[in-house]
Amino acid sequence: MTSRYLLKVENLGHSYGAAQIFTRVSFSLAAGEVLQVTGRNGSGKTTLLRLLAGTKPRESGHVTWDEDATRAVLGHKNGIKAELSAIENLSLYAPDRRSCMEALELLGLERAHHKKPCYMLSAGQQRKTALARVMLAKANVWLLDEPFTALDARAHETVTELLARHAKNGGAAVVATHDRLDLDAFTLREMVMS
Amino acid sequence: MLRKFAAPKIFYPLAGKLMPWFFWTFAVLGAVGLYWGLMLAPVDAVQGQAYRIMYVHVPSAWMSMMIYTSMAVSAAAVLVWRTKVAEYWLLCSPGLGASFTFITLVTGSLWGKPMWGTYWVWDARLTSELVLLFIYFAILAMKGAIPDRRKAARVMAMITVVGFVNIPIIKFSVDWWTTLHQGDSIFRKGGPSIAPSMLVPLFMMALSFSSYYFWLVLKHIRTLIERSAA
Amino acid sequence: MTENGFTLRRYFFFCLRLLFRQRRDVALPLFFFLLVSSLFPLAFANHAVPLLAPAALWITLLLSVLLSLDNLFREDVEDGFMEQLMTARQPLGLLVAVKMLAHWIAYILPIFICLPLTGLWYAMPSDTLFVLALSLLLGTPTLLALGGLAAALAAGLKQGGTLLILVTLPLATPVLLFGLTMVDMSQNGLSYAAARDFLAAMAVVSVGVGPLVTAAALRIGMD
Amino acid sequence: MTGFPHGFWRMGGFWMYVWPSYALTIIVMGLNILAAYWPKNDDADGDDA
Repeated sequence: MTSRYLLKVENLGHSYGAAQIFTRVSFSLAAGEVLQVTGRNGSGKTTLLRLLAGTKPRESGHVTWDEDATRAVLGHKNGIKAELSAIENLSLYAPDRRSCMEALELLGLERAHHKKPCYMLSAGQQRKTALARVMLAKANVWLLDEPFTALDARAHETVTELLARHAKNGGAAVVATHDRLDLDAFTLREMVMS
Repeated sequence: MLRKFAAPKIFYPLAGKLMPWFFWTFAVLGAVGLYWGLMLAPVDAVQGQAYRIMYVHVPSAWMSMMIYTSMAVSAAAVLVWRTKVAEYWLLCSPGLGASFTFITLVTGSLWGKPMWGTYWVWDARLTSELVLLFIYFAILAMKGAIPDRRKAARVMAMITVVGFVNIPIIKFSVDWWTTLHQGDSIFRKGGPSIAPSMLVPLFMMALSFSSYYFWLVLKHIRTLIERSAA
Repeated sequence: MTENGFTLRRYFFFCLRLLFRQRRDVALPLFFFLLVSSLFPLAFANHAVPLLAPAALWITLLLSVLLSLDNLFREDVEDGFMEQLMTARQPLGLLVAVKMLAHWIAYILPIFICLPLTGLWYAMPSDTLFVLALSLLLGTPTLLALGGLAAALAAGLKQGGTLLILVTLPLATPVLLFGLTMVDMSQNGLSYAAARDFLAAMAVVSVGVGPLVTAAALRIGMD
Repeated sequence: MTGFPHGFWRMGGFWMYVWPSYALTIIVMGLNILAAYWPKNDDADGDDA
C-alpha cells in the first residue's frame, strides 16, 4: 500500500455571512486511511464534506486531490431517482444488471425490492441503494455524510466491513458520523469539529 | 495595486474621504445645471418648454447604462477574484440603476406626449430602456430571494455578465424590429438638435448624477462593511 | 480502482429513461402549448391577422420552454443527484449539455411535431408555417441556454420558477424578435436570410458556450 | 420666469410635462438617499450554516 496521499487539505475555512463556521482545517489522507469527523450539529461537518467534494464553492484554503483520485459522495440526501427502480439507478454505474443486484444484496436489499420504483422503498432501503451506488462507483475516496442514518443493525455492520475492506484495498474515506467506527487503529483517525 | 484598495479595511476610510467630494459635486453641479436648464436656456423653437425634460431624461438614460456597466465590471471582479468590495458594489448598484431607468422611461414618455402626441411609442431607444429595466428587476428579484449575501452577489454577478453580453444584441434586435414597423416617431429620426447653450447644462447634470451615484454607492458599501464587521 | 461505468452515453440514456418514466409531467408543457395555441385563434375569431399568428405562436413556445425548464435542475438539486454530477470524472459542462439534449428531445421535439396542427388552427399558409417552424427550431437552443442558466441559478430557491421566467424573458427578447423578423420578411416576400443567420449564430454560440456557463451557474447556485 | 409660450401648446409644454418629470426625478433620487442613510436592517447578513 503506497502511502502517497490521495487528498491534502490546507487551512480550509468557511464563513456564512459574518459567522465563521470553521477556520484552518488541515489534514492529509493517505491510501488505507479512514478519517472520522465528529462534532455537534451545526459544527460544519456537512459543510466540510461538501467543500471536499467540490459541491460547495471554497472561500479560503486549498484542497488538492491526487490527480487520478476519483470521488464517490453520499450526502444527507440519497441522490436516487424515485421513479426509477434500484437497479435502474445503479445501472448508471455498473455495466451489467448482475453486478447491480450483487451490490444491492450485499447491502441487504432483498431481490424482491430490486425492480420496484424507489419511491416504494423505505428510507433504510433507499439508503442501502445509495450505499450500493457508492460501492459500484469504484472510487478511491469515499466522502460519506452520516452513512448509517435509517440503517438497521445488520446493514450498519455491513457498511463498517465495506469501509474496512475499502481501506485495505488502498482506498480512503472521510466519514461524518457519531456512531463508533470499530476499524483497526491504523486505519481510523478522528477529527472533532468544535 | 487595485487589489489593495479592494480590502474592506482599506476601502472603508478611503470611501469616507471621497464621499463629501462626490456629494458636493452632485449638489453644486445639480443646482447650477437645473437652474440653467430650467430658467436660462432659450425656448426651443419646435417644442416650446417641453424639451427641458431633456435635462433629467438624458442624464438618467446615461446613468442607467453607466451603472449597469459598472455592475458588469464589479461582477467580473466578483466571479474571478471574489473581491469583497466588488460584491458590495454589486449588491447596492441595481437599486440605483433600476431607479434611473425608471426615471428615464417615465420622463421619456412625459416628453413623448407633447412631441409625438402619445405617452408611449415602441421606439427603439425606449424599448431597449424598458428591457434594461426588466433586467434590473430580475437582478433585484434574485438578490431578494437569496439570504446569504456572498452567494447573492455571485448569482447577481452571473446574470449581470450574461445580461451585459446580451444588451448589444437586444439593442440591435429592437432597432431592427422597430424600424421594420416604423412608427411616426420624430424622436427616432434625429430628435431635437441640441444647441451648444443647451449642451453645457446637460453635461453638468450628467456629472452631477454620476457623483450622486458614487456618493450613495460608497455610503451603501460603508454600511455593509460596518454591518459585516459587527 | 478500475474504471466505473459512469459514461456520457449511459447518462444520456439514463436521462431519457427517467424523462420517459415521468412522461405525465413531461407532457404538461406540451399541453400548455396546445391549449394556449388554441385560445389565440379562437380569440382572433376567423379573421386571423397574418402577423399576429406567428407572434402568438412564438410567445406561446417561449413560455412553454420556460415552463419546462423549471424542472431541469430543481429535481437533481432536491434529491441530491446533483452531487454525483459534480463529482463525476466527466466535466460538469458536458453533463449539462447531455442533459439539455435529453430535455430538448423530451420537451421541445413533441411541440414541433404538433406545429402543423397549430398551423391549421391559425389557418396559416404552409410556407409561412415552414419559416416559422425554422425560426422556432433555430431559436430553441438559445432559449435552452439562457433558460438553463437561469434555472441553474434558481434551482435551490423557493420561488425558483418565477425567478427563472423573470431572468430569462428579457434576455430572450432578441430570439423572439429575430424569429418574428424572419417570418415577417418571408410574408412580405423578402429574403429572411439575415434574420435566420442571426438566430443560427446565436444557436451555435448557445450550444457551444451555454452548457459551460450553466455549469458555472450550477456551482454558484449549489452553494 | 418666462411666460407661457405662444403657439405650440396653449397650456405650454412647461407645466403639464416638465414639472412632473422633475418632481419624479427628485422623489426617486430622494428615496434612494433615504434608503442609503436609513437602511431597513432586516436584510440578514446570512444566518447560520
